[in-house]
Amino acid sequence: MVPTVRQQDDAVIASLAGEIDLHSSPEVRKVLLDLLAKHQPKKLVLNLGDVPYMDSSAIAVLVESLQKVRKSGGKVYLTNLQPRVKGLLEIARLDTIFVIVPGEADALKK
Amino acid sequence: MVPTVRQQDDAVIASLAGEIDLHSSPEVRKVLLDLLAKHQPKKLVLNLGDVPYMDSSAIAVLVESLQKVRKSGGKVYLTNLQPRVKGLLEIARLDTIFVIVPGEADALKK
Amino acid sequence: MVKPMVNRHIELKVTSDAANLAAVRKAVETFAATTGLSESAVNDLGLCVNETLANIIRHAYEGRTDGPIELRVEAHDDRVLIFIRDWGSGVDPSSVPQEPYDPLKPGGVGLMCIRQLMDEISYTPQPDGMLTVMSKRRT
Amino acid sequence: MVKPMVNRHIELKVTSDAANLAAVRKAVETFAATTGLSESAVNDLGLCVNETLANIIRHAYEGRTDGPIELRVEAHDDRVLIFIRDWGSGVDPSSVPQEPYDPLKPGGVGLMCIRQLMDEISYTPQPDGMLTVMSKRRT
Ligand SMILES: Nc1ncnc2c1ncn2[C@@H]1O[C@H](COP(=O)(O)OP(=O)(O)O)[C@@H](O)[C@H]1O
Ligand SMILES: Nc1ncnc2c1ncn2[C@@H]1O[C@H](COP(=O)(O)OP(=O)(O)O)[C@@H](O)[C@H]1O
Repeated sequence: MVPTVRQQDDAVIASLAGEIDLHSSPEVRKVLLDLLAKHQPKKLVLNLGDVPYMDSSAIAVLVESLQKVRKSGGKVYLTNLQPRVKGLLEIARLDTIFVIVPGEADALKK
Repeated sequence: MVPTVRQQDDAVIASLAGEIDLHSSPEVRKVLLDLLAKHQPKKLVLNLGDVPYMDSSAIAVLVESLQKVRKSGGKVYLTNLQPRVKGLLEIARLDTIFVIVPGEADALKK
Repeated sequence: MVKPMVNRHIELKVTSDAANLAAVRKAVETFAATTGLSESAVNDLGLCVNETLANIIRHAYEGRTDGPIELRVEAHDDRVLIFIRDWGSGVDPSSVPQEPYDPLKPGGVGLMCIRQLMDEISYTPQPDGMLTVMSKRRT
Repeated sequence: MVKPMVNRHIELKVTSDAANLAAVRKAVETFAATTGLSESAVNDLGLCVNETLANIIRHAYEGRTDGPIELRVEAHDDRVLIFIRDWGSGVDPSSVPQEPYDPLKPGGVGLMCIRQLMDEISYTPQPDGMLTVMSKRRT
């Protein structure tokens, strides 16, 4: 679960990979919070194309990251969502709170 | 496990999909034997690109198909093998008995 | 490949270690799929088993990783039934007062999934823990 | 994500129905992966569990679909151990005379996989069935 990370202008783009549940979410949390502390990006783009599944503990990590990014006036974009992840974000009523776009390019040009 | 089947010249090309174990292999067997009875092809090309896993019962089905094709003087080509399937064919010492090629095109031009 | 199978069932025993969540979820999902449950219903079931087990681990066992958890999954004509037994605090989640759900505050997603996605959910306190029963209907 | 975990274990109870093979295999594979076993070793283990169960279903239970099968998977420092108990014919597969392997004749692949891919395999006849134990080492 080491994400691929790159920077472009004021955006940090991180690609997560693998199923994220209560077992793996603490590591994802650490990685994302470290990333945010280091870069304080105006845009956090999370490419979830290789995340076929997540549970509510992963949702909590996403929300915590969102709060941090918002504090520094930024936005969080979720891209390349697989159906199960999209479904869970809808249940959690987060589909309108995160900016959900098809691909990374859509997030970067916003 | 309904395979996609097409014909080209004297070849029948069937794409199987899904994991094949003792539960699903009887259906695969029926499908392949029906196909062979109907077409009696000189070339049977099995595209296993969407078969991530098989067990020894699937191997038995492949061997039975091979015997039928050989009886009418034909050959069986296996294409697009995933690593686990390739490994099992090697253990079963069938990797030199089937003609294993990268893609369908390689089988057709032989 | 799918026979209409009444009474097929599997049982699992695990400890309350989050590392076991994925193995249990996949066993349940794969079993449920072979009973003819639709893919989306299978996914719902898998998520809700994950959430129930995660709550047992974090709340009923308060993070202990060695608490026993037993599951039984039964295929019936009209639904798939799941029994989950734990020997934790025995607190009934449906009796814990919940804040109104706020997507921007942590917590609440697990039980909400279960309520929205399962057709039945019941918590039956036991002298030494809890029996949780959930079901997903076949359409 | 992988903690070195001695003594983590899971248990499964299923019936001798081939429809259960995939669920058991995935539970074993996913569990073994979370104990740090390499991907290729995990795959080997999954295949050999499949083959052992298939033999129990076809030979020990002669195709009966309602025979009980119990599995226990244990993570140890140096290996993953699997215990498989059945209440079938109790015939020891290693004592059944085997034809020399011929790839063009049906049969023989299952036991060959187990012998080649597992580090240990033992069959211990029980008064009412068989205990099969297999292990895969961590390197
Ligand atoms: N098995 C349980 N035992 C005790 N309390 C529980 C259990 N499951 C849920 N709860 C209570 O219900 C609350 C909401 O659970 P949930 O929706 O899963 O969100 P979260 O667990 O993230 O808070 C928990 O915070 C907890 O107080
Ligand atoms: N659990 C078992 N009980 C009784 N006999 C068995 C068992 N497992 C294997 N055998 C015997 O060993 C033979 C070889 O097994 P295997 O290599 O799996 O190939 P196959 O089962 O396809 O013949 C079987 O045909 C059977 O006679």
